[in-house]
Amino acid sequence: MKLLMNLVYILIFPGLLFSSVFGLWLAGIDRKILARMQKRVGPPVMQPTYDFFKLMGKETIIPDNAARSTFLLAPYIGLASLIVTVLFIPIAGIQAFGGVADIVVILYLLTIPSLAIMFGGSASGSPFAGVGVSRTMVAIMSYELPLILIMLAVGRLAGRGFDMGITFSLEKIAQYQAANGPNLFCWSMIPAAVAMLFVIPCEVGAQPFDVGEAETEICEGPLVEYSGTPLAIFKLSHAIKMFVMTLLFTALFLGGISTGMLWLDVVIVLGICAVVTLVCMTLAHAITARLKVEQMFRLFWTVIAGLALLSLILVWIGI
Amino acid sequence: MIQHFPILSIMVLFLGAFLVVLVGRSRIARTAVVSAAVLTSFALMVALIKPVMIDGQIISYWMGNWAPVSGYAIGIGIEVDALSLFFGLLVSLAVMLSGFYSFKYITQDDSPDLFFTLYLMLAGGVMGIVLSGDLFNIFVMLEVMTFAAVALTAFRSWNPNAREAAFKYLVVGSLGSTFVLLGTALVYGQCHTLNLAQISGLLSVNGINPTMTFAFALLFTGFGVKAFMTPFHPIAADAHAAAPSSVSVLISGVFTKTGVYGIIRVSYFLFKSMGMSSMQTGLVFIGCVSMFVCVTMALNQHDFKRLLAFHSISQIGYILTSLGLCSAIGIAGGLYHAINHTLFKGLLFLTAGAVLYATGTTKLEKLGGLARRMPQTAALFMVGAFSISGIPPFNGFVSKWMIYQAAYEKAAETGSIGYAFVTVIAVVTSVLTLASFVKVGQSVFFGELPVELENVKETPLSMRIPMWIMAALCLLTGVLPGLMQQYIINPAVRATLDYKGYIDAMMGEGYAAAHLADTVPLAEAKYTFAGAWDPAFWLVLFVIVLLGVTVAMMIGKSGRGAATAIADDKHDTFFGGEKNTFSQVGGGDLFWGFKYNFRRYLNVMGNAHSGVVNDYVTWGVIDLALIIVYCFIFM
Amino acid sequence: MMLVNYIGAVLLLATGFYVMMTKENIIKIVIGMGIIDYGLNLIIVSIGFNEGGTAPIFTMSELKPGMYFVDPVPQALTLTSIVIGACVTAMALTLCIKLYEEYGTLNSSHIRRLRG
Amino acid sequence: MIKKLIDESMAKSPWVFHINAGSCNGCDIELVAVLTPRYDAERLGFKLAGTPRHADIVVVSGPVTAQSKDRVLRTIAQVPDPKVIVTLGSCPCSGNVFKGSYSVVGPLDKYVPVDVSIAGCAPKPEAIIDGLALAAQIIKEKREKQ
Repeated sequence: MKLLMNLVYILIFPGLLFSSVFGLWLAGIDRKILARMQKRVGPPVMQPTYDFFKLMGKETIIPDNAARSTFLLAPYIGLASLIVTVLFIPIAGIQAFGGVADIVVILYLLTIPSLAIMFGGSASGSPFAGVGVSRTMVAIMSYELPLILIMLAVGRLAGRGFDMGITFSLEKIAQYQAANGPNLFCWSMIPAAVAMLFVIPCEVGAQPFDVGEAETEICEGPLVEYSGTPLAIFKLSHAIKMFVMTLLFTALFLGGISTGMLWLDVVIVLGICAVVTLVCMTLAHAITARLKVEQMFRLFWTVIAGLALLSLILVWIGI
Repeated sequence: MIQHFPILSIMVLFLGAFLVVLVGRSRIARTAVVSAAVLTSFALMVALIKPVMIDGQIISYWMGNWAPVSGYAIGIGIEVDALSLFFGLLVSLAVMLSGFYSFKYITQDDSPDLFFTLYLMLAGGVMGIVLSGDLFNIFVMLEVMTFAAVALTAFRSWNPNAREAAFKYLVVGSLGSTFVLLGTALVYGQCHTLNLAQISGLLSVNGINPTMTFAFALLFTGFGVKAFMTPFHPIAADAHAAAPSSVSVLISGVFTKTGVYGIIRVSYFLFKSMGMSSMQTGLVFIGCVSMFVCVTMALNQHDFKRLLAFHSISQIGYILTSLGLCSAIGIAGGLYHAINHTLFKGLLFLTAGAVLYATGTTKLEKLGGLARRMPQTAALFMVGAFSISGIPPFNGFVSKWMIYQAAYEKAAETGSIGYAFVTVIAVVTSVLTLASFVKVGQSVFFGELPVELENVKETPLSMRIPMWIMAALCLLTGVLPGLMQQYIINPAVRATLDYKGYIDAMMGEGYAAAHLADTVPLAEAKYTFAGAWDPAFWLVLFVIVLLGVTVAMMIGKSGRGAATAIADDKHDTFFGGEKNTFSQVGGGDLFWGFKYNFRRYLNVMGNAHSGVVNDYVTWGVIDLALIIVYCFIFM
Repeated sequence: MMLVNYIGAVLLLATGFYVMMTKENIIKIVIGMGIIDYGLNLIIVSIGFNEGGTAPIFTMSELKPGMYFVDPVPQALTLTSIVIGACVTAMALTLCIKLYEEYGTLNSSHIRRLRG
Repeated sequence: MIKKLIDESMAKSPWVFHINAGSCNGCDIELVAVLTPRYDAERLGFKLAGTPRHADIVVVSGPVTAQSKDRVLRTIAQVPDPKVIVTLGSCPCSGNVFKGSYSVVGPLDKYVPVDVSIAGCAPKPEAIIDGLALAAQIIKEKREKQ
């Protein structure tokens, strides 16, 4: 029975099926609302789904100077680690594998999809991919500093509620929020939340931080040689990443909202995810142009890390 | 019977060293002697796991049966507690695997018999240090080890950099030995004994006077030189890059560990200075500086092995930091990282050696696309790279995670936000580590294959087997942290924090109680994780998900769009429509966005590593002076 | 009496460090290393010296409390240290010769291929 | 079922890779105009792809010049199957005013089978959208035949 339950968790909710569907839907409304912001009709909400299935039906070309096994294996590893990440983040109290969740684990799990893109691109042997790999790595370096500061701040805030002083456990963070209200309504957390809103598009690789996959400059960077099913999986991973990152935002800052009805809670969480996507990705995409890679790095290590640091200091002195 | 094992495991290496000179001309005899020596040494260490690690026995052995007379140690003692055995196991494992690798690897050089003599001398010296219970004996073994390492650095006569690296190494290394000897002399002047156990007892009775503060600073800095902590790191980079790869494994995985071992013994056991928060801050500071400076230096390198060398010290920085935290979980994380560092850094150096063996160069600019010619080496490199960057489920993740948690718990415990920044620096260093291995992956194993390397072949099987063993150990230590902690780490942590048994075993029952009565324990040898982490579970989950994803994707494929790789226009790399010409992106061209923002810092650091040996000596002396001043103010 | 020894030793050490830090000729650096060794040996021997003590030649049974003799251990240490020092010097000079063959100079500021 | 889904999706998500084979830029501007808010081809799922590996439809504009011929053909070869080739404007289908020039080796259908030709100098955006929609249907048919 437990095994069956676990399989349901892994394959259906909140694992593979649910996160794929919801992630693609999130990507769809992102495109739709972006179009509406630009006074266009825009593609149907199902568009990313169509794209995904279309790519599944295309031929897979492996360039002759690619390292075959890495090239083909990378997308699957990236997708699998994203799904595992979803299983660790609590959704309205439902945590598929509770007790194993830990923000450091999630921090490292989140780098694996990017690593998969980098090593896959690098294995394709294209110079465009080489440039893309370099830029993607700089993007990871950029957001990692603010992200760890944010996580430490949240860990301290929630940990103080328990006797340990700090906590790294998402479960504990969720419990703390259930008891004391969402973290976002705590003054000291607001800078961290703002910083997190910048980290999300950078991690996902969305405008204005999509330096690694800039299709107009470097032909989609690491993805340049991918076609067919592997590309479809990368596109799916991209969509799921949006879901994971917004879900992480919800878990860190807006958790613990409870109405008593489970399905309503889930819907609220998903709604929050959609709103966060709108704010930090669609709106940003509509009003900004792509940053240069060194500007992005500077922005993250000064302004955004500064915001997160402010939050950490405020938490530390107990505001 | 069992108390003879430690001395045997040292002597068998030295014996092998002398035998190799006699019979080493023939390849078979050489292989047999060296294998026998390293295997015996390793087997003896493994045989000690049960009594020492699990039963908690402490083995003491007086050379020539010179037992203490009326409470004074006069002979040379060999003593093995869990901490010594921990390092002994590490050393003998690395020596064994790297030795097997060398049999084939060293055939490119002349006089392999002399190589193995020096190799076994180095190994014996290191074993001598970690198992010895006598301060002067440690110094002698330190010198044996340093000389063997210097000679091995200069061994590759065809490498133009080898002699220069060896000379710098000798000068700065002997500086370190000088510090250790002076410290030993001062300790002897105070305590009139050289036995570690007795010194520890007497020092806590006599208290720390200014001479002893001075001696502490000297010993600390001396062992710091052996661990290549920050101001001494340039020589490490030179030496690693010039030495044959199997020796680099020893220098980075084993030689530096003696420095770490020395620092643990000096500051936890002899002087018990780690209880002071100022000393903790000092060691953590040194660790953080080592970590960050070396990782940024590594990002700037153009040579595979030199890059690995800088990373080696960066990882030593992690170990020093976590030891400086002086909490049980910190020490556990540090020791765990010590094992992991030996394994993954050994693996990476061996892959670098394989690349050198196959292509004849380690310059990042001249390599590329080797994954198509050496697929196994590329896979092994990726295991090593993921381990060192702490990607789960490999071993680096577990130890780094323990270190983050230790640092942050320390911050919560002391209320000082500074330790929170230690966590931040550690995480950022980890990311930069990942970055430089992405750079190596892109420049060496992926990208395009230069025309000159078309005929490169995979390395021979005898070189791949040790690498696969190391890779398997990287995964195993990452997946089974529970077992590792129970049988290896926790006994060593307990031995670090509770040294009374060590003193009693050496000086007779009741000596510790009489001398250490009023010593407060440094920390409690218990720890819990703030979260839970079960890598085996995670791995299973990951595999299930991976299978599920693959199956789901395969359903839609239904035989169409078969994956093919043929050399024609269609399967050529997209090049904006042009015919594909060789254009490898790699080496120094990567991470421009990072380098541009850090350009001033990187310029300053690049100029500071001037390559002039006088500068390095000056840094060393200034560092010693600073440490002395710090100790006098805060100790 | 012993103070002179210690002062001398510290002077030797300081001279050695000074030479190693400032002299660019690598032979001089090796000499500096030698001078440091001498200073160290002087310190160790001085630590063991008891003025007016007898030579430490006894069997275990002849030892009695209150006997006054020179501590033998530091002398043994000094011997070892001298041997090691000689080895260091020999090895360093070998490397100097090899470096001279390769670079054609003994100036340490020109022997810096490995930098940055 | 998945096969049907894939076949249906083929027509709904055509990604376009645009090659300029010596065009005067007139058609190129019109192609971009198709993606602007006024005409908004994205509602049919059109997207400009950055690399031929991602594309379903190759749009070639300009009379194929001697210099560009090899590049155009190589790029077309690099598009994964099923693919549709569309000529944009009069130049690639007839040579237009450049016909007979020493440097023009077109039209394109001498070298590769062209599926849709959108004529006009330059064609109106409405015509381009119509042509691309036709191409999307053709790609679905190709997929079903495969």
